Amino acid sequence: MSNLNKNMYRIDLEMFEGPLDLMLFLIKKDEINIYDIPIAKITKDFLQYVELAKEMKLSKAGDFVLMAATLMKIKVRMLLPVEESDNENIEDPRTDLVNMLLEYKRFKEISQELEEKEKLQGQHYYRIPLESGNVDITASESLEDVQMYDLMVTFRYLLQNYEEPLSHNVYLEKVSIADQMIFLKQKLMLSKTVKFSELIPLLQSRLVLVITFLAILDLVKGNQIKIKQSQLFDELLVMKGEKFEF
Amino acid sequence: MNFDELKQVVEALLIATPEPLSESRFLQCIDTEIDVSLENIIEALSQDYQKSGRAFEIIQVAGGYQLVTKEDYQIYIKRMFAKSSRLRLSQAALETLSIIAYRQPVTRNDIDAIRGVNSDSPLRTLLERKLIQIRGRDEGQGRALLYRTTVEFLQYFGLNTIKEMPKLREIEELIDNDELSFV
Amino acid sequence: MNFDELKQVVEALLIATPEPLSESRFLQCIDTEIDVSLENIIEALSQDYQKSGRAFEIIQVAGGYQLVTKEDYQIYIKRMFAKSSRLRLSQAALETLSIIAYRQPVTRNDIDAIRGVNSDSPLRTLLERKLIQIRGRDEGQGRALLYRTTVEFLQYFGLNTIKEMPKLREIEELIDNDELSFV
Repeated sequence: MSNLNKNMYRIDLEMFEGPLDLMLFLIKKDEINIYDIPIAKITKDFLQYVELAKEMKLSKAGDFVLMAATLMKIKVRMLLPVEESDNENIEDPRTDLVNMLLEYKRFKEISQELEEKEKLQGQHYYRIPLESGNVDITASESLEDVQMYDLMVTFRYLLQNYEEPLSHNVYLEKVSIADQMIFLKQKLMLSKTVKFSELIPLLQSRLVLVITFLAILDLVKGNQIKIKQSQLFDELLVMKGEKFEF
Repeated sequence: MNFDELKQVVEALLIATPEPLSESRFLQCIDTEIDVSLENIIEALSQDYQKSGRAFEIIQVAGGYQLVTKEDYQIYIKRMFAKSSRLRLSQAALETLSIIAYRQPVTRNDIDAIRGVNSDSPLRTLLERKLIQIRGRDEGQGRALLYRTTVEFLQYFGLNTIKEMPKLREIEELIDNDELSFV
Repeated sequence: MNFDELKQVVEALLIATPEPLSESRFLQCIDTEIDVSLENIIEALSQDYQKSGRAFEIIQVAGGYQLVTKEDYQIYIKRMFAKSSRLRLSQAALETLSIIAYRQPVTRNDIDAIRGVNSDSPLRTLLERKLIQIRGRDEGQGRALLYRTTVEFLQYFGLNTIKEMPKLREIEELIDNDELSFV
């Protein structure tokens, strides 16, 4: 592509959501009748953007290439002679493309209206109540709404940190400081801060509690975790330290 | 319970609820027969707030009522949330959301086909923000996961029901009067 | 800003934040010099609320002020949370539920092994909420009890059968698409 052309097309390709978006832009720019798209010309224009996309190593480049191929296929089919007798039944090779463009445009319009609504509604702030207000709702519960996505993500996290045992049915009762250090780090991978009080019910015995506490002290010493308390006797908060490693 | 007491109960519920208060949930909470509707009580409360110059108001959203701050104070509240300010949705996320809102339940393939690009990343954003949810599987072959909008979606855009979505224009309308000027 | 305006700003901030509003955070929000203290404004607001019989009040907590419902309405609010259509779970319960959903039927030992901690307490919660059930025993030695999800679980997540759960492969597709494409 010549430098002149490059300047002509120095439009940030990232601003197009995809090939359909770019096509709509080209159609609008040249005031093209969407039912009679000059395929040869638009293919040429489109390809210049695709070249640019490749140069810019855009992640969407593949989708643009695919559309370019479709355009070229249509171009070829438009060149093929149509047999007189079939004339009425033959579909314009551009029909599918036109329908796709119109369908996409409908939703693009809606997304613009949604954006307006988002702006308007964003002026109001919803009342965000305390976790449970001053009402005594079972304290350990009520964190966040749980949806399928949360189940999926949580399970995946757990599996990443877990090695399937080679042989089954071996359960060591022993818990070491090292084990509990891993346990604490796992917790911190899942949420930014962990309340110490929330850990207690998870621990099997007083011995494990003591070992866990030693693990915390060890991690604090190594700067792997930090502990915060807003005031005396307040909740102990555990969070990642500067040298946190997992 | 007299009307004033009912008003106070509704107010307390509005202050305490993170989700819209619907008539049915309200009736479950008071657990007794009353001869006024929630709508009447909300109206009376709204008037109280207006008269006494409160900084908040009640809006009707997602099939219920919710307490929100008036828009006059957004500048101060924004400063309070300065660091964790709400991120607006990207164009890709808005497009994906529009398609889900109209075509739900819908598969990822259908969304990709309409947008002409892969929609994994906007889908993930929308799932994380709980504006959409995964709901069962498609009947067809492939049995793909199905996506739907959530109650949070309605709340986020201030819609009372999904029917309040802007109208999807007919294809003919798109052609007839359009800024695209298809000459 | 005059005193009444300040009162409204404070009220809006109290409505919008679940965290205590401290004097310093308040000053950041208004971003201008004033000659009254937050304490004075809070006092005036509290009196307003008391006079007009509001169902909420302002309390002083660690480091600031918070808007909460009055105790008189606890009973209604409790009912409201009990009837909530949304599922709220602690991290521990969510972890445990995800393991049971994907690995069922599964023993407590297997759950503990994956989570790295004892899961008695979240198991109890999930049983109470009827999201899981105990059905049958493990074939192996020890004949441990087996946990499974319930019909209520399927209903909540909009599944017809447990086979409709998203597969691990589908999760990865959605979450790591960008990273995977490098491989």
